[in-house]
Amino acid sequence: MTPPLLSLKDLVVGFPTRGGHTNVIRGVNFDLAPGETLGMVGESGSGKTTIGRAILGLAPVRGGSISFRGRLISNISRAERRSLAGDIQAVFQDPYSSLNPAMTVESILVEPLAAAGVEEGTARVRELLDAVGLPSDAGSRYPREFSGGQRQRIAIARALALRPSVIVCDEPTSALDVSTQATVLKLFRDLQQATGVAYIFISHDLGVVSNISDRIAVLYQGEIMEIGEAAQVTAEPRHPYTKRLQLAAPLADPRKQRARRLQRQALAKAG
Amino acid sequence: MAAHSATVAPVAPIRRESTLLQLLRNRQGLIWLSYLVLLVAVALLAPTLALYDVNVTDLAATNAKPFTPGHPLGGDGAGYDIYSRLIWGSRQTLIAVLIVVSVSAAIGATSGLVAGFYRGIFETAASFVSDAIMSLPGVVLLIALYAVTGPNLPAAMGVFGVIVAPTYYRLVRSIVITVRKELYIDAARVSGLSDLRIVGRHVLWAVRAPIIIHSSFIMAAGIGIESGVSFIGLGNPAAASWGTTLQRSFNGIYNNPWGVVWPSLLISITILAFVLLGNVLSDVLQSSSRNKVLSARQRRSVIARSAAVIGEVATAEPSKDSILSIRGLRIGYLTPDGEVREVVHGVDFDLRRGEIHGLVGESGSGKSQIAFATLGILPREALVLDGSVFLNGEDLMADPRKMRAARGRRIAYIPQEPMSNLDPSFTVGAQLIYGLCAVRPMSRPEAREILLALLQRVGIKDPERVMKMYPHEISGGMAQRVLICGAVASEPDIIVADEPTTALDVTVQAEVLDLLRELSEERGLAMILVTHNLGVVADLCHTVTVMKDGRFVENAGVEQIFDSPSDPYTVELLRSSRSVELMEIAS
Amino acid sequence: MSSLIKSLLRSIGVVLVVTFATFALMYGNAPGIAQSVLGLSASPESIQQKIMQLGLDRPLLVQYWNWIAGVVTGDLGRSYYTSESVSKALSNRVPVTLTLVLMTLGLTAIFSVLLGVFAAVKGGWIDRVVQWLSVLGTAVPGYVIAIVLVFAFAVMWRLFPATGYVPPHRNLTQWFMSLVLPVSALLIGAVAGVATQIRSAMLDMLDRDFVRTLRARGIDERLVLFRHVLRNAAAPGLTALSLTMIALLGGAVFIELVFALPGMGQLANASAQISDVPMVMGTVLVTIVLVLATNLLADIGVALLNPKSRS
Amino acid sequence: MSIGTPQFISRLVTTAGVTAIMVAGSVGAVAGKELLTLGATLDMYGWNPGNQPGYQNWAAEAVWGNLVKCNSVGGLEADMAESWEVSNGNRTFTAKLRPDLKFSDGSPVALEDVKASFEFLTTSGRGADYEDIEFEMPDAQTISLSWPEPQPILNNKICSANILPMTVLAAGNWDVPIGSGPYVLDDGATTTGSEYVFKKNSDHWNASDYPYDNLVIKVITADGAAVSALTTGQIDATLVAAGSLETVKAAGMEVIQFLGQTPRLIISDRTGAKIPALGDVRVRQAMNMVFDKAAMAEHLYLGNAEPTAQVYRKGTAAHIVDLEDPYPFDVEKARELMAEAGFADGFELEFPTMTGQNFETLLPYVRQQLALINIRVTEVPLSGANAISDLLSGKFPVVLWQLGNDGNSAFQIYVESTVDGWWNLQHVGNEFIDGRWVKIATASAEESAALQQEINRYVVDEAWFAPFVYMGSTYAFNPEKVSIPTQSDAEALTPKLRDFQ
Repeated sequence: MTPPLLSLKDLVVGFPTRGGHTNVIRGVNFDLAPGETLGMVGESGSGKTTIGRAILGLAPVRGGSISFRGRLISNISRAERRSLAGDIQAVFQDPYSSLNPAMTVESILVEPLAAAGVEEGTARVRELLDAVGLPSDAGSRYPREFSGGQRQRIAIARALALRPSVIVCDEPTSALDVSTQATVLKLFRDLQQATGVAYIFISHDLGVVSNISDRIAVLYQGEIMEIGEAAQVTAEPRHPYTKRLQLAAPLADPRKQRARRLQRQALAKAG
Repeated sequence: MAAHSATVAPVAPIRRESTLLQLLRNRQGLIWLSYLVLLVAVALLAPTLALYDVNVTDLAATNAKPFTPGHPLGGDGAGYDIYSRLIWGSRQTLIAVLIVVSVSAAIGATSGLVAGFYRGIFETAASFVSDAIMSLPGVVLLIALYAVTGPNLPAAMGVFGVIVAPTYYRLVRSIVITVRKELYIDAARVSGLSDLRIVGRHVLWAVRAPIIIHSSFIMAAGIGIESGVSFIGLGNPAAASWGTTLQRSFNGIYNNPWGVVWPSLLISITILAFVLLGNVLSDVLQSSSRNKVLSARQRRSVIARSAAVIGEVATAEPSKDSILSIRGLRIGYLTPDGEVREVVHGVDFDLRRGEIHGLVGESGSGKSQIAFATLGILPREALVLDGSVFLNGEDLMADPRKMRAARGRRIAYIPQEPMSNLDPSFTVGAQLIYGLCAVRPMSRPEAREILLALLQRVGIKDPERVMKMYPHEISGGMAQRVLICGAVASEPDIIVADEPTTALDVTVQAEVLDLLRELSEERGLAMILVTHNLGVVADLCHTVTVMKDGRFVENAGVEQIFDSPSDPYTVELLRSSRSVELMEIAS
Repeated sequence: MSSLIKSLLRSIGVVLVVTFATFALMYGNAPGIAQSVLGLSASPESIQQKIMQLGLDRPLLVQYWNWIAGVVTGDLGRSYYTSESVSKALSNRVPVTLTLVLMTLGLTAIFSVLLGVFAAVKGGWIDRVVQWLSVLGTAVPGYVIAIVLVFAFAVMWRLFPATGYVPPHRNLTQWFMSLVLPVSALLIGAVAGVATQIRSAMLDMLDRDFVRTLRARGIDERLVLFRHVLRNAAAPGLTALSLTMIALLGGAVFIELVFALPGMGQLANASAQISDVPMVMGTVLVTIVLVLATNLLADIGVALLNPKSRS
Repeated sequence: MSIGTPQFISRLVTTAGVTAIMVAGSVGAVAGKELLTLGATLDMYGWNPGNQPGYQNWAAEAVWGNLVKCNSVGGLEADMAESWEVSNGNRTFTAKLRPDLKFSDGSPVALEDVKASFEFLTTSGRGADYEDIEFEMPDAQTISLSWPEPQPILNNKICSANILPMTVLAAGNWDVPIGSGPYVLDDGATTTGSEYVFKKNSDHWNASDYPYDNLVIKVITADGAAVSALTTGQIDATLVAAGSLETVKAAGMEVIQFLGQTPRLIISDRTGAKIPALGDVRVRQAMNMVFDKAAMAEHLYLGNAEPTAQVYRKGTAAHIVDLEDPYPFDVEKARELMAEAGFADGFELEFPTMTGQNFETLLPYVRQQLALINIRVTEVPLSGANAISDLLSGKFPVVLWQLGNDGNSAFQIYVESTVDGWWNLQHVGNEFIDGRWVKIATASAEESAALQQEINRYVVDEAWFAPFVYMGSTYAFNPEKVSIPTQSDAEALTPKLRDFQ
């Protein structure tokens, strides 16, 4: 077995509140292998986004550890964190607020390159635009000239710029229309095939997560209920919460959905 | 964004002009900018423009009336030429304004930037100082300062700059705090940018426009205070300024009443120029805060204009067996250029008693607009260009009184975002009881009884307690149940539900869908269900209409749509939707 | 409750910082002050004697401490020049300024709400008129408005007295008449500012989802407006009013000078010009306390209006 | 009290600087002799008896009595003393108090109170004038005050002392005035800073000379306001600005034109210590020749002024009736003089200014004219606590000021020209002046007048000043309400309270 790329041990994340701290992540453990996609699914308040932010160094780790290739990266200095930019990247939920509206696409893409002192610049920008399926003249335009799906492609291109080994994707498709969502998910898969990048893919939608993940972790109130192979978690959930989650997701087929609904109602009555 | 399709904002046309160009394109902007440029030119060219040197007096011109030869605006009590003194005075005015604006912006904006970006102890300290300065009686302080430094305009203006610096501090700090939460700042962090670069590239950009706008108002205030300070005698009597000119003329007002007119006008117009320029700037640089409501006359003329373009459309009769019929509905919005952008292009729609009708489409398809139009609650800037909404054969669109009578009584509404749809200032019980009494004549205790039962029915365990709670104290799922309760309490025939489960977690969504189905069956409620989620449609609806770009592309029974969609767009939607669906579950 | 105590402590901190800063600013110049007090013909010996008598020879901190100790026991000291007790002088002046400011504030509240609500709801030409009035009101300085008012109503048409102040206990009508023009001069700018804020708060609230839902529920438009929209716009309105109150305290200085009202602003100006430190400190103290009390009241008011801060 | 200009005092007391325009408060005055309502253009100075300017201070006249009062030309009139005598070569003043005088708190006036009142003044601004006095009280009604040296301005010193009970003086509480004047303050009806209300003291020895039962003093600082208040009957009399003369006359008011001031350059650096050029009399004379005094009187003072070549008021002992202006307006001549003296290139001067001193009218012209002989003037505004000490410090070689011309011209000589005078800014002694000053101290009236005129001629010849005009205040009153048959003010600024009939 290959050594894990990313390893979370007993992770605790908390935020200061009036008169103390509230821990929103309470002892989370998992490993991420190179080239793997780990889906993280949960409802609002489950802490899925916080885990992603903790990995990115944007949320305070109060206990446990996060290590990248064996190196401890929780609670490191800003300067050290900057050196990780080439390894760990992110795609955020809202493609409207994650791109600075005042910058051209090219300068958005060059920014991480410049910060890392990479020289290739414009050539790399064209390469990236090509990789995410945007026209090469997109570089001179502003984010507001693109649709939601196209913006998310720009955000993905930015994440790819430094050729990272992990990308934390925080609900990257939930702000998109269904048809766009499908194509963006396909892009994620294609890029993984091409570059071998690993994803931590965070979503509230079990369907979306199952579509892209190798493994899935189900979160509930800051703890992992269940973690396992995608097929197993979605098809044969072991934890009752996963089952509830799964049965609650409606199917785009009236007959099958009726069946699922009855199943769910039966489960609810039994529980 | 599918989740926020509720209001369709007109898409801003893509413009890449510089701010200056946009400013010049605006008539007001052009006028006031030219005025200020002129003013600067006057100050610079004072030696050429003034008729006399700054200290020249002419005893023969003491208290001269305006338009005296050689003294176009007259003379003051010492024989100064008022016109020349005002020209010379513009220099001091501009210098004063520059001092105020640079001191206050430098102190306020910098500290606001640091406080907002790093927060922590610096913010606490800076905010305390800012509050303290804001509590200072500014004018009194200037007066106290006068006692120490004497008439020293740069010092007074510098101190005034410090006094107004907190306005910059507050502005910049609050913007930076908001910007800091923007995802592009997180993205920049993740991209490995240093704080300095983040501030330089991202934060500064975000505060630039507000600072420029605010500076315009501060400059206006600066002129007011410079003249005011001179006017009450705290200025430098040795220098020519508008305020001292006003003071001199005012002292001699009985001898030459016209003397006060010129400095008063000049001061007022210049302040006006800065204020209006600030308004124009904020229109150009920020989304306008202008009231978008059209007057009845404007509305009529726009609709007439659009009707002329479309031509006469034959209005169909309402369908006989429908409880609700929509005919030829066209909805549009006025773009900033004064054009009408149509978002719903003449749709027909029928709803039978007890039917749950899904209205499906992606963002911007116009589905929510139809829902709002049915209830007559379109945003105030929306224009109903044409069409009818028939309730039992009566056209609600044609008669606002009938629409009001039907709304909330015959047709009820369930919104998308449960939390923002309850009035935060009233308890759940208060607004439910109040709302019910408003549409169904009954006493408050009666309404209370009905609502308690109904809350229980929609799945709220402890209705007595929930009634006493404020909206912010309950969860989203509970809030949606409260809203459903409010909608059905008036015993309507039709419910218009606009993405009622989109904001909810998937497990809550399932329960709410169950509730809606049960209520519809129990009460024979017809329902228009607006949604982007085909799974929700499959779960709840009897019939489905698919929308794209303001038009209906397909309309059929639910099984037909899912089994054999006829329109390629429907096919595409289904395919995308099913690609992310969970497979069958082995139980 | 604890937040109330916190803001009280904070306020006391502000009072100390500001009064000390003012005190330090005016400190020094002991011989100058003594000379000013005694007049042109003062001899060096009498100046020295005066310095000792006024305690001007003591270090800054000692003088400040004495002042603070006096304040705590309710003794604000006496004028260097007239030996008048500062509290007595203030008790004459403060009511004048407060009457002026509070009367303006009350009228501002009424007019701003009317204009702001009307402009936001009706739109069209009324909105434009209100906006133009606001711009003009903000642009034309109070003292210029005062001059215009005095000219038109006092000098030309002689409808109102242009100057002087009649205490209400002397003659109620004359008291009222003597305040008409000063209040008007202050009012125009204040209404201009607050009406705009109320207008935009109303517009903001009118765009809120819950307003649409209330309408959809069939509730009468007027009730939606007055019971819900106005109720929610009340908090920003209150904040705007409290800021206006502070601005009015400053603006009153100019207006008192133009209309020769024997208020606090005039006292502050006169005392500052001759470095009558106890008087200046008295006026500064009262002004800050008024400002802080306004802020505190506004905070409490906003908290009462906002159910979130109640729980 | 002193030779300073009234405005000078005013800016210490009121918010000077802004002159606003207003109409009156609307209390209707009752006709007849019930009520006298006077407008004051500045607030009074509080109730410290040692700190009372003479200018517009009817409040002080109302509440306090003096041993004797000074008249307009420095003579004495009876007050609390029914008779008096100056003896011992102007060293001793002996007064006989009226019987049965009472203070407003009911206590009888005793000689000890008089003594305490004079002793109290040693702590005041003029403390030096009252030091080393020996008091003698030969009987219960008689008190004599003796100075070790002859006192040339004895009258002024005696009549400046307000008489208060010694207990009040010892307590030092000035909240409510206690005195033996013709009126008593109605503290309850008074609003400090705005309106002072007095009731007649019917026990006053001279009650019949103060015909009004009530006296109200309204502080109306702005000229426009004062004018309107007068013309609309809110007040019976007030000072008005020269510019408002026609307005008040048109409204049927009568006007008394006081010429109590002589605006001038005070060229005090006559030894050339700071600016050598000023040590040359030709330069000082040249500075006298660049001003068109007639035009100044006509335009800057709107005709309410008379050109003059001397600083002493008409009718005073020092005034020379037939003095011809030795320095007529002649810029060419002035330039020649400057060139002769070797200062054709002129020099720099700093003029101290204060608000409320009418500099805004005077200075522009003065600066412009001095520039014609290359004397370049910069304005140095003074303010705050140090203003007066700066002004009097002697660091300004030339000062432009609107100085009063006292009815007691000896007093004016003392203040302006003797070595101790505070307007002799450099305090440089001069044999000619100081020698004559010693003689004046013990001289008879005629001898004194001759000596004073010699001094006058000397300072004109030596060009110690550059006087422009006689000017002063314009006092307007409503002839239907009051008459003002006499003028008692030594400073010639306003009528005194006893002048209102």
